[in-house]
Amino acid sequence: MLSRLEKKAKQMKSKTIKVDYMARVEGEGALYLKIKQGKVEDVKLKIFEPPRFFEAFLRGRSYKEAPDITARICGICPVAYQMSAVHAIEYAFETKISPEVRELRRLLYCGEWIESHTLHLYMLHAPDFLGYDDVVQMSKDHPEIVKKALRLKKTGNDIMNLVGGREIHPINVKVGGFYKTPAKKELMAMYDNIKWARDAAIDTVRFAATFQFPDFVQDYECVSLVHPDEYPFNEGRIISNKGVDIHPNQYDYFFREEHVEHSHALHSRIRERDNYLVGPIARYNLNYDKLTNTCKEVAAEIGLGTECCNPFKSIIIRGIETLYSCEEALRIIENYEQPEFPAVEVEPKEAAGYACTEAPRGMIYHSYRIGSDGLIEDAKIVPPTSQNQKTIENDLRNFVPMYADLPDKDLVWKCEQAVRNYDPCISCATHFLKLNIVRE
Amino acid sequence: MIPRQVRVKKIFWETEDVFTLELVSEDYPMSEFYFRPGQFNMLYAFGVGEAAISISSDSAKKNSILHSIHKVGYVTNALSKLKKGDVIGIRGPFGKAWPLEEIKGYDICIMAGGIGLAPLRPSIYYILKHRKQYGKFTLLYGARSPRDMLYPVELEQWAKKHDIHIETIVDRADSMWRGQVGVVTELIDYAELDPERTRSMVCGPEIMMKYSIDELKKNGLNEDQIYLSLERNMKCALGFCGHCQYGPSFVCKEGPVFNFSKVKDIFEIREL
Amino acid sequence: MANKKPKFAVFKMSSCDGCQLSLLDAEDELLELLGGIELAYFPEASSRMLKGPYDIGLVEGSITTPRNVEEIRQIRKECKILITIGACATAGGIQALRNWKDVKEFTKIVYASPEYISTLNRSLPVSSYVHVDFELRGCPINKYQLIEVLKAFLNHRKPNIATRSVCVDCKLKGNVCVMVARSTPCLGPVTQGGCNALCPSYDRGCFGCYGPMDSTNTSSLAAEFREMGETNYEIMNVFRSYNAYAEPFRKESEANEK
Amino acid sequence: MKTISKDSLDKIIGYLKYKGYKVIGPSVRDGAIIYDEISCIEDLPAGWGDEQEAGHYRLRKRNDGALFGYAAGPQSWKKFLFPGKLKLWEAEKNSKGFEITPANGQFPKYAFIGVRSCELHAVFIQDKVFNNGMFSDTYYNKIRKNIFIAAVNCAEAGKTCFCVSMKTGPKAEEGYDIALTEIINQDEHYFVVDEGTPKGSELMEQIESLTSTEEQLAAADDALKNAESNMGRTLETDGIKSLLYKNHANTVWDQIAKRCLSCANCTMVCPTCFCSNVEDVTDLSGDHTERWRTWDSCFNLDYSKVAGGNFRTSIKARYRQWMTHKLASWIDQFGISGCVGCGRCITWCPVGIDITKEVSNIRKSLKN
Ligand SMILES: Cc1cc2nc3c(=O)[nH]c(=O)nc-3n(C[C@H](O)[C@H](O)[C@H](O)COP(=O)(O)OP(=O)(O)OC[C@H]3O[C@@H](n4cnc5c(N)ncnc54)[C@H](O)[C@@H]3O)c2cc1C
Ligand code: SF4
Ligand code: SF4
Ligand code: SF4
Repeated sequence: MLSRLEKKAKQMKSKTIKVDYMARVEGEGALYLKIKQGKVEDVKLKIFEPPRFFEAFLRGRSYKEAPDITARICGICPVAYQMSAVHAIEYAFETKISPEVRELRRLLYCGEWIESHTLHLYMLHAPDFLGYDDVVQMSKDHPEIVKKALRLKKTGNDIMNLVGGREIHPINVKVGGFYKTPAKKELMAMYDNIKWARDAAIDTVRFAATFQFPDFVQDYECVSLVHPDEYPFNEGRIISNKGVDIHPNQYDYFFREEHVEHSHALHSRIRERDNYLVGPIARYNLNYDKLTNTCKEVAAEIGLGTECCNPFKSIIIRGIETLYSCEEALRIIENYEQPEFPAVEVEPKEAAGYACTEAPRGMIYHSYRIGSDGLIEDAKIVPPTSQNQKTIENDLRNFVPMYADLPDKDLVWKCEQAVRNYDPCISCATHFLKLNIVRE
Repeated sequence: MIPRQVRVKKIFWETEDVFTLELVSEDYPMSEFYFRPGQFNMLYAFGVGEAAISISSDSAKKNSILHSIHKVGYVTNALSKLKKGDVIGIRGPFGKAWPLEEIKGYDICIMAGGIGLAPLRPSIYYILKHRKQYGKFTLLYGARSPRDMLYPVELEQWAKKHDIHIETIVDRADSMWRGQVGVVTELIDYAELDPERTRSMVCGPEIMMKYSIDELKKNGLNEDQIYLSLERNMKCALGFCGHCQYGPSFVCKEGPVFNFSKVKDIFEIREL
Repeated sequence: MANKKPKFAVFKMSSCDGCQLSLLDAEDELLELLGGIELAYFPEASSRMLKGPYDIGLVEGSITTPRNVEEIRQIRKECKILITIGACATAGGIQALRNWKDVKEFTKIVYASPEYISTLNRSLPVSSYVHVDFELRGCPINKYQLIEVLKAFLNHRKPNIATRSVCVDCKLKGNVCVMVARSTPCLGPVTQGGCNALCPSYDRGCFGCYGPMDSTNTSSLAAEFREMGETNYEIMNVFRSYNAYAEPFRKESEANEK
Repeated sequence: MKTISKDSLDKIIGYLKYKGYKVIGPSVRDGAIIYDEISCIEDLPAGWGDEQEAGHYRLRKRNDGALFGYAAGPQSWKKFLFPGKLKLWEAEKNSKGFEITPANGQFPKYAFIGVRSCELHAVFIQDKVFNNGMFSDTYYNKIRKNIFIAAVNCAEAGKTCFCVSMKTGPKAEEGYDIALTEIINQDEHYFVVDEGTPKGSELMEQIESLTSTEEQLAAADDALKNAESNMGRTLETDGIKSLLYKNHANTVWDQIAKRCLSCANCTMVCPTCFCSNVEDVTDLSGDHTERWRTWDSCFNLDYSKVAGGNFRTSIKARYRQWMTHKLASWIDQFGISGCVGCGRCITWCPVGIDITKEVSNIRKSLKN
């Protein structure tokens, strides 16, 4: 039965929906939708986060400072930023890091993924599905779930704390390795808790699978790193399900950031083609076979299949990736031997370097040109959210007609939810996006 | 370092930002809080912290003690919010007292500035009570404004009922003020000091004390005839924390009351 | 504490979100903390956005756009206590590096169509525009310090946030000085403690992310760095990072420009 | 005097542990000799020496395997007797007001292995500080009462040492339970042990030992003489009190202030510095509160703050307070100098300010 209000809404021919300040996303964004006769006429995901010019002030700084400076682009996924910088610079200098350091770096990613995915999943996104304003409200009805979520999140932070020094803007990452590596016994001290976290992650997937998902399947061009032996964190080729298969040093050739009139924003797209998708769904679809058996079993148990094209289900995949990160962390800790040296010597030279890594919310690209004095001459950084922005808008375009008849309040909620599918991190996106200063 | 608990019997405002706490104890006999004029307590506001506060009541009154407190920061603010019946912590009394025994038989000149009258009030009570044992008794008191004057009613009563010469002065007058305007040192001529026979006690802001002492010296007092009470940052009041060091002295143990001759060499050294 | 829960708000200017995330990173204390206050406005965490006035407002981020200026003035009106968190809000943050450059030039480097960018010439701390009741340092802030500040304000006591050097924390922790024992340049002696001497604990020199301590002698430290073989350019950059526009660091970096 | 083999030291450590002591001794960590809990002789810095200068410290490999072949490191024993952070008490609100509970004090029983003569003197000095005639500090005294001290005589002085000037070394004269002198020659590595207290003798009864021979005693004497003759620094103490009191306006202070960072490192490493601060912390509800004591320093700006202002805003005034206190007013306060000549403040000052040199600069300034 449609309520009186809804009936009334249905009769309305056109309306404009504005969300001046998107909640539960990282950074400041606004949403503007113009709907005419049930069809989306205009959609803008606006970003009014002020620009911070990172690429500009990386110029003239020493390569050694890059991991610390780039971390400050985003407090939500600093590891992905500093690690992409480090990888790009090591590529330029042809630095060969030790296998132990490589493993530790993967461990640091595990920490960030566990923390960031859990944050998004439980604190930012789950309230949408369950109808709460926030996790505090949710905790009143589901105290045990929230407590568990917090402990799971903390497990990720513990890893970042130990390996990186702190959870936000870690200080231990450097070109060539780390400043200091942890002792095996320090890592082992976390082991049991991570085992607990693995079980909690399984519960998380099952929990997320109970949500109601709109029947909304899209045909995406999924892009992610693919590595022959592992689920991608820190390296691999850039692959898409529609034929891209390149080394990150070719990124600039295949991907373009374009200026789109209506939103004054740079949208990434694949050259000669269109928008694409990065993030958990893309990674899952392209790397399913690299997941651990437990991940596959749990995915099968909840009936997820090896491919998923419903963006709303990204919340489940975040759960699976959290599970993967726990298992990967356990594997790394089991095999860990503290290396003799925390870092290898780095020899700067005049060169260019490129790297992509996988932030929790998707692939990130960094490229640098460095002078023989070790000073950065040019830098380019493409964060995941700006790569997804066009896809987000497309989703809205296709999604809104399904619900155009809902009362405004509910429609707004649904739209916000659709944006939150992407765990968009506007703080980092904006350093590269144009911003529209007119706020509607 | 562990405070004892006392109860607020009364709290009343002396001026806009100075209030007086009357404290009593149920757990200990009040005799345990016996003090000598010039000594101070560390008052503890629950969860906020401690402040060194001089005792400003009559040391002969055995049933409660008074503290007059200038509201300047966190602790003093918290204390100012207390209500009758509230409990605070207290440690003390600490420090050296005014030399009321030694100066018996002499003329007494007290110079006080602002809140500096509070630590001197117990001495005034004492001298008035033992009036015969002292010579001429003068109190010169300066405040920022008439409204900042401490104990105005009491000052009037003293002047009326007792053998004490009181002169007051304010930095800035208001329309109601009929008295003098200026700084406390300007009052010294009224005291008509007999330098040989006089002992002086001074308390107030450090700069006020400096000029008062200059003035007393000009009037012929020797350095050892002048006593002053100093303020320093104080954390423990036990001589451990180091904060209140003043040259070779710890203000909490060797002070706050000093004979000026003891500190004269360092009194004018800046930032000591 | 009063019976009525204090209304609490978190605002964001120009920043990386890290400092407000610190609040959500306090997993062990979060529920207790949020239980003790009324979360009236915290868009990063909640869809509920209550109107002011607020009892306590936290502001993250520096003032870099005309819009920021407008907002912060409004926020000040609505918050009884205004606390700024992080290097951006207390010193202008890393984006204050623009303060030495021509912003138009910077805009061109990053954006293809610079005409759409509206920003002020300088990135300044919140206190340059409105009165701030307490400034919590750090890039990012330390979550335990944040909780301490909130506890202190809720209980009307002095926040136990020391303003002295990182060195004191190092010594309390039992660290061996990286400058004396390894000749690693370290900003610890002029930087405010609060991070629990994190970098020296990880065998690297402090790079000053908590900003200048209460009384700095940067020129003496810079001279020591020079002695250790750092060039003026390097010294300039060392002081010109996350708290670049905090006065003592700004002056020292400028003193080493050539 | 008794002579014990090097390995007997392990037995001493074992015996002390058996007696319930927490045994603290030197070991190598992060490129320096630090004091921490040790469990056996292997934890000691065998074959490590150091190289110290103003603002400079490096470990140096020795070729003789000496266990105590280093000079004073960055830490001192004060961290055990006067911990950097200590909970004093906690309190809970209740219907009557509040209830205070003293921090349920754990007072470990420490055995200190390797206390140098200057460090012993530093402990004597702090004894006076924490028993100042009017009050005595509970925590300090409870710990102090129970410590076992195994002193070690210095066979070699560090480059920043000046205990001879301060008359605090290099020979440990009193206040120890046992004192060791480490002797290493071509084919022997042994200790000459002096028993200072019955507690020390009781321990030595459990340890295999021989009466020291004339030769061994002579070797121990030589070791001390060697240390005495190669003191890295000297400080002229004659009339030091009036020198500093009278020179509060000397321009040398301005010179120092140009370099001093007011970072407080010197006070943190000094074995006699005793300043502390208190912090009151509360939980969120405000119903539970704790009082903590932490190390403080006269170099910290807040230290001399009062509601009406600050008594020492300039770095110059703070350095002057520190040095004048150490070398002059300390004598008035406690009848003894506050400096034992260990040289830590010189080595660990990031910009290498040298107390001995500054005293001589003041003296020189008077001659000009
Ligand atoms: C011996 C003695 C007697 C005193 N008698 C009185 C009196 O009778 N009436 C009165 O109103 N005031 C008196 N004072 C001054 C009073 O102690 C300070 O004003 C009070 O400590 C300020 O505390 P607060 O927390 O309210 O101030 P805040 O300014 O909030 O203090 C904040 C911080 O400043 C520092 N601070 C400021 N002043 C002092 C201080 N004097 N000692 C220690 N720390 C300080 C502390 O670090 C404190 O935590 C006396 C001081 C001394 C030393
Ligand atoms: S040591 Fe310095 S740079 Fe490192 S975290 Fe602390 S304040 Fe920041
Ligand atoms: S002042 Fe310096 S040399 Fe003297 S005891 Fe202290 S640290 Fe050692
Ligand atoms: S003397 Fe040296 S160690 Fe001491 S405060 Fe000054 S710079 Fe720091």
